Amino acid sequence: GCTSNEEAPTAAQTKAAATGGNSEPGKKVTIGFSAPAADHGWIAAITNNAKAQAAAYSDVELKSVEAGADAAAQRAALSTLISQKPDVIVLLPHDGKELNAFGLEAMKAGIPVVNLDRAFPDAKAYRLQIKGDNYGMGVAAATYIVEELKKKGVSNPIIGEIPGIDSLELTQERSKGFADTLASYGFKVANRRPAEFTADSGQQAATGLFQALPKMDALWNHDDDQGIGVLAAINQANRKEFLMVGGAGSKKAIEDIQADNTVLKATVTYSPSMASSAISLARLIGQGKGMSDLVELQVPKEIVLASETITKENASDYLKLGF
Amino acid sequence: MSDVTPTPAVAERGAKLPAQSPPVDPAETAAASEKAATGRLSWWRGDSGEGVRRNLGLIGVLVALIVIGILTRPDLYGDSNWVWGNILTILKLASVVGVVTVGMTFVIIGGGIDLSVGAIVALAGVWCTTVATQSYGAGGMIFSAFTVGLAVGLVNGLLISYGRLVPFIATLAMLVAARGLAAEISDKQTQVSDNRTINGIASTNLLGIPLLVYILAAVVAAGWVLLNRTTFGRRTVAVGGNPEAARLAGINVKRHTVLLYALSGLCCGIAAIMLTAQATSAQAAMANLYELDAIAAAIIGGTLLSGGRGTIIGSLLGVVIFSTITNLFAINGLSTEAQNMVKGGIIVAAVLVQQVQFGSLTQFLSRNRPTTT
Amino acid sequence: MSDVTPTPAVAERGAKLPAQSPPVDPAETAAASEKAATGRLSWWRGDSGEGVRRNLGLIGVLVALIVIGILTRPDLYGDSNWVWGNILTILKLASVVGVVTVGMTFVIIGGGIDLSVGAIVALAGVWCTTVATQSYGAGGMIFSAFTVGLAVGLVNGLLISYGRLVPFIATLAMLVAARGLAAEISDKQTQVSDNRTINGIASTNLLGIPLLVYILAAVVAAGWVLLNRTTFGRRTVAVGGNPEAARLAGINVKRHTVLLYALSGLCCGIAAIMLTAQATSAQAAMANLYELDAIAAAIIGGTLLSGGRGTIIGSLLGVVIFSTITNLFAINGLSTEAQNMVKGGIIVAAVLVQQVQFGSLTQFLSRNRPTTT
Amino acid sequence: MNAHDDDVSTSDPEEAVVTKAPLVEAPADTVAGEVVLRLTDVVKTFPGVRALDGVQLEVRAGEVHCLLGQNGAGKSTLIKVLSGVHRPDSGEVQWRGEPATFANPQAAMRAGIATIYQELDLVEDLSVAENAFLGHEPRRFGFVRRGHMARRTRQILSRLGHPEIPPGRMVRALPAAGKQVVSMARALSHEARLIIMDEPSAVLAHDEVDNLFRIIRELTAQGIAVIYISHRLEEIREIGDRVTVLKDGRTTAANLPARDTPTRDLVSRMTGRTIEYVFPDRPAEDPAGTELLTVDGLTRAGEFADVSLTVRAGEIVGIAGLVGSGRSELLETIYGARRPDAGTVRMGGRALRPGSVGAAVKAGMGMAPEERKSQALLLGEPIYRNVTLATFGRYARLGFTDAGRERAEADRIADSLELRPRDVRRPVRTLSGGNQQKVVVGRWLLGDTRLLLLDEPTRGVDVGARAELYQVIRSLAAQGVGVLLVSSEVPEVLGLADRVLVMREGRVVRTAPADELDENTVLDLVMAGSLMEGAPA
Ligand SMILES: Nc1ncnc2c1ncn2[C@@H]1O[C@H](COP(=O)(O)OP(=O)(O)OP(=O)(O)O)[C@@H](O)[C@H]1O
Ligand SMILES: Nc1ncnc2c1ncn2[C@@H]1O[C@H](COP(=O)(O)OP(=O)(O)OP(=O)(O)O)[C@@H](O)[C@H]1O
Ligand SMILES: [Mg+2]
Ligand SMILES: [Mg+2]
Repeated sequence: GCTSNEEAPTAAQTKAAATGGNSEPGKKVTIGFSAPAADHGWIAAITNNAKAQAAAYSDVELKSVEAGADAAAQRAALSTLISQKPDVIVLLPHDGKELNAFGLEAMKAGIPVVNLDRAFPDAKAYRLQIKGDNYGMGVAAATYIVEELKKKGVSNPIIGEIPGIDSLELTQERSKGFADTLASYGFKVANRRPAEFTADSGQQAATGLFQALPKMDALWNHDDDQGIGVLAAINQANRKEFLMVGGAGSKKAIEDIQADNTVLKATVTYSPSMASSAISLARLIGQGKGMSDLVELQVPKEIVLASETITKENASDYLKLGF
Repeated sequence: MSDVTPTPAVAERGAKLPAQSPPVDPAETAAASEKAATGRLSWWRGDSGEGVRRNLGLIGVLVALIVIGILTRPDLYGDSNWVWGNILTILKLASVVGVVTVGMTFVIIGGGIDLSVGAIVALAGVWCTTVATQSYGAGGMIFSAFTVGLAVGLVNGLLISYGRLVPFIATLAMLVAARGLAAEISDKQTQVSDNRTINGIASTNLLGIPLLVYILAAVVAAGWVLLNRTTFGRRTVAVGGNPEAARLAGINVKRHTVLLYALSGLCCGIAAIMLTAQATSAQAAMANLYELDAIAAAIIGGTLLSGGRGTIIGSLLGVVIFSTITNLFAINGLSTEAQNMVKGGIIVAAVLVQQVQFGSLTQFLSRNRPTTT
Repeated sequence: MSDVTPTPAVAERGAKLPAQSPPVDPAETAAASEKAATGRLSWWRGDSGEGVRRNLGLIGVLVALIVIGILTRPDLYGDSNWVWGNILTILKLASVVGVVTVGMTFVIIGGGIDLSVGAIVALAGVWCTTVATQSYGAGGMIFSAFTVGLAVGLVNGLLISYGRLVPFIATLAMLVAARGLAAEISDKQTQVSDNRTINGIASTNLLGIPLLVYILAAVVAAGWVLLNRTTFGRRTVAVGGNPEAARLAGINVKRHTVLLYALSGLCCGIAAIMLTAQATSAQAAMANLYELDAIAAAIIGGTLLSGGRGTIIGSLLGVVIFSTITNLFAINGLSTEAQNMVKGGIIVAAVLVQQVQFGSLTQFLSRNRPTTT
Repeated sequence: MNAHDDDVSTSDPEEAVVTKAPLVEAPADTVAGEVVLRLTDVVKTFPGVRALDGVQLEVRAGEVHCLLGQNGAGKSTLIKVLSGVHRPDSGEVQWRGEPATFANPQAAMRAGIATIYQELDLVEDLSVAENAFLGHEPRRFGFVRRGHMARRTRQILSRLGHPEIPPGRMVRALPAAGKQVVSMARALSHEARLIIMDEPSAVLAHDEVDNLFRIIRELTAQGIAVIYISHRLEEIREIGDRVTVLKDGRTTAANLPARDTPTRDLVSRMTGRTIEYVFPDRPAEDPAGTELLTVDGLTRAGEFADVSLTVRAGEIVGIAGLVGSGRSELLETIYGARRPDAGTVRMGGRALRPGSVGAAVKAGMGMAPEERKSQALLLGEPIYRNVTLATFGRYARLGFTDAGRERAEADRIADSLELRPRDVRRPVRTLSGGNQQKVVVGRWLLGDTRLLLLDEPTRGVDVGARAELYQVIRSLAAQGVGVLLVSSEVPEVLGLADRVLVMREGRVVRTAPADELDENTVLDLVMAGSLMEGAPA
């Protein structure tokens, strides 16, 4: 889970390598992997999942470099990676647009690039792109909130939002999806206080938000890690008049939803399991194989993971995917 | 002069001088009359009028911020319950950084700087929320947070004093290393605190005031006494103001420096417990950039970055001003970018206001003095 | 004294003293011979060698880092092509921060500090990649980046000089405000640069060496000349080392301070173009915490945080050391947490090595001197 | 000279009368040149202090005009007004016949006024040449003409008698006297019509002072006017032409002939009373106290070698020597501020831990170091906290300081040293140079110091306070305190000390009771020494 108080968080998110023809050991594949420094649970899960998935294959060697502080540093790290001649590169870029040029270079040099999560604008810059659906997260959260509010018969709801780091494009997309969907029902966000994907920043952002909105009907918090702090703030402020939706789908959040003793009623997924899939598919690309359930001979070019809504009803299904 | 019989010339000057230089400022004359009355200055009055005036300037800035709040959100400020709650919220928000800033103020007055405070808070927080530590209960958690803070501070101090590293570099290295260690210990996960007592620190109120605010008040009071009324504080000022003079006056500058960083580390340990309680969890990235907040608050509060001067009250006011600004933005729902642009302006304005306060006072006095030619 | 004829006593001392103190270092022996010539005790002791020795220490650290690289990845270092490519990678990585650090070095030597450099890079980068600016082509983009950098630097300088704000606070306010403005302009989006010329800056090689490295070299060379060979540079040392003396010598300290921050801003403008070219895009969060990198590099390179002393070469070495460390971690695939812990240690070790270099030299010499009693 | 009557403040009949008398006898040759500078009723106030309160001054081309006055009389403030550092509140400055105001130092320099300030104003990390030409570097297109600058610096240094100082050397590496030479070089690097010297001799030893006088004579021979400030009356007699006396920011006497005015007159105009400029009597018999300090074979490579000495309780031991003879280093090593290479220091028979100031202080030592600003003072802190810097721990209870007691003690010291202003809550920064020095020395008059190490204790201290200080030192000795005194003024060492050590080039060349030595013997020992080396030490 998102707490190290629990064990082997990644086990459920990696796929055992024992089923199907594709898992048969094949040509040896060296995969270069790069993701930003893990300073919070979701990115940590990405790296851990990638490593665990690679370890599950006997024919995969994973060479990972941490991306450093920013896009420029990640480029430098990637050039040291390229100089070690990997067969495929899997990367979660700091920023898709900033690393687009790198993708082009690597592809031109004949190294297939698997891009995770943050899209390259240029289709020639990647062989495969696996994205979470940030905009879709916002849509899902808003849809759930709107439905719940309808059930309660609230006509002019006060809705709060606690995004993550506000300067990131992914935050922008999430907020846009949220705002667009609310707008289609004539609702709007009353106040949004960004946090930094950490519990303490979540607590402080939430405290500020509560001060600004003495009454609230619903709250969307983009990230379950910072949600720990948001829930703490809710507790400390003694507020329970609203419903809260989380984001990403951490184990603790799913447990809270299942227990149904907090204001957290749902969370919309953005699963780090995409890293495991990326490694599996990178291996296939390296070996020139296709996905065995598809008719096509090669791995497809783009996969967008759906953002699902976890509620009390389906929580038990998702528990094993919580990170 | 003392044994000269008053010649006409002297007498004349004696009569002239008071007319030429009227009472300089209220504080000084008050002090002078008190001195005359009791033979010594009153216990509580600081010696440095400047610090007091500067703090008055800061309070002026604070009032201005609140007035802006009232003007922009009259609806909220109309509700006295809300206002009281908001004041407590601001103080609660200020409490963690405030405790860190007290330690930082000592370090800066002592001629150093501590860039590792945020990292120490994170390391202490992570350390005290591991499964193993939590099994010892609240006492064990508090003990381990304090110990970790103190120990890291000691290492900082030793590196700087005896390793002769520049404070900036030593504590920067510690920042990096401590965050790394915190990530290692927590396996980069957010560690939830299950301890009710600890978590209760953030939600307990006494007489309607949050426990966190009491802790802040206690640390500030202790810091004030330590700085202004103890030999430790005097040494700190001496060590920061002129280390060579301090050394030649028999002060053990190296040992004192070690103690200063240890003190800062201890404050971080206290802050770690407070922050962990607030977030009911700890992680390696927590207390991000608190070093910047603490240094900025201390400097806005009048602490000289080069050491030798500063006040605890000023630092506290600095922290409260920053959290009032944040609060002002929150209740007005400003977007981050607008917020940042306005914040830069407010910081500049705040410092300028302090100076105008100064400048005008002295100018006013010199203008009022009858010109003599 | 200078006209004393060598009596037996002098001859005796002349014979005795050298035996007691063998040639200490070239500078000192030179002084000694001068002393013999003039017959009076020398007026000085070895001096400016310190900067040079410090830089030698830094080169030693660099060599040690490379040796560690060779030991840990002999496979890679076996390939001379790879080694050359790796060196260029390190230099390319250093180039942007390097340019920023040159400006920062001037500001710190001049007694200030500039926390806004990262924000200026971001603002200049965002400004020059707006659709409107891009429509003017590469020239327009470069012009606007330089102008924005210069203008923001000027504002910093004016606030500090004439607004009498503490540099730390003024540039902190600017940091916040400039990032806010950059977010506003870019609407928090990453702005892609479509300009081939600009993007080409990062991918062009001349004689096998990346253009970015040439730019870094040019800025460093210009900085060196400016600091060491022009009145501007010499006055910078005076303004930082002893502002009162500079003022008494008729230097316009305020105007000079403005120019220093403007220079730093201009360097940020150059860096913005380089970084934009590398990322083929710009956004408000780019160049995050470059201020810390630049300050740390300058200080590791021997610049005094309190001003009045520092070298451009030292700062360059500081930047290169940091990027070599990053590279070392990358080729060894270290995890961030291990990386951070090790990095803290390396920083401390690097500074200690420089000191041992110093200390041991003098100690070694004094040990070798036969004790006299 | 005839204008002089109007110059002097007429508000004080008594003083006006006194100033008239010597006028008549003023030799004509001292007033030859035209008047280049005339100050009328100049006033300058600082917050709470009226530093200049109607000053008159008249300086002629080719003369050495001396300014006399007690510490805090306003001398430095006056010259700062002249050099464009401060702007006067009121009054008139006439420069070469024209009314002038100097908005900044550059303006004053351009007008031809160069200044050597009381506090060294050098940049440590610039070279000698760069310091000499700071602010007006010879340049081409913004580039410093380094060769040209070095050549001119070398010329100036040769003219100053110090061709051995390399222009490229960092100023940081020079001792105090060398820095003074560089300061002078800076003044000479301008084409100045008037050169102002604020206590230039305070950090110079005897031979250097002679050298300085030679240069001053050279300057005046070229028609350049010099304003010279010093607390050493004998210097003023030797070099000065006319004297103007300041007291409490006002001119109390103007244009007295420097050579002929009786000392008594000068002193009474400065201080408002007469002071016997003599040293306190030595006790009739030798202090037979127990041995307090025993230094044995103390050595620090390159600074001093094999120094052995003793100080008994109640004894004043003086150390004479040239600048650079290693006296300061010796004192600092005894005090534990530097670690010796060899040798021991014992207090009352017990060896002190080498290199530990704490141990020395605990054993009862106290030291007033040589450089007050960098080594002794917290400039921003109030006077009383500076006075009690070494002793506040003793007045503390359980670690809590006792500010009232500290202020009371500081008040006592301030009284006994005639500190002005007397308010001990003022920041030390605002004190005049000499008063700052009193604070430094006063620090060790508190507490139970058993051995006092004084390094140039009277540097920059005026005659009145100097006499007080001598009294205080003598009475401390009478109470059984041992004193080890370093001074570059030989008469001071001879007059105050019971026993004198003469140091040259890091070695003690002679130890003798003070009354067996006279000034010339000591000077010979100290300087030309080589011929005397064989003499019994
Ligand atoms: N910057 C300042 N602020 C406040 N007071 C000052 C300042 N500078 C000088 N004073 C005061 O002005 C008076 C004159 O000082 P000044 O330095 O001119 O004395 P001085 O005659 O040079 O004495 P000394 O012989 O000790 O150098 C003193 O009372 C001093 O305390
Ligand atoms: N800054 C310095 N760097 C190197 N050597 C120095 C420095 N200052 C002094 N010395 C050397 O130390 C020795 C003693 O110097 P110093 O001038 O302090 O002696 P002193 O007898 O105390 O003279 P005074 O106190 O009159 O200035 C000399 O050999 C001198 O060259
Ligand atoms: Mg003076
Ligand atoms: Mg000396």
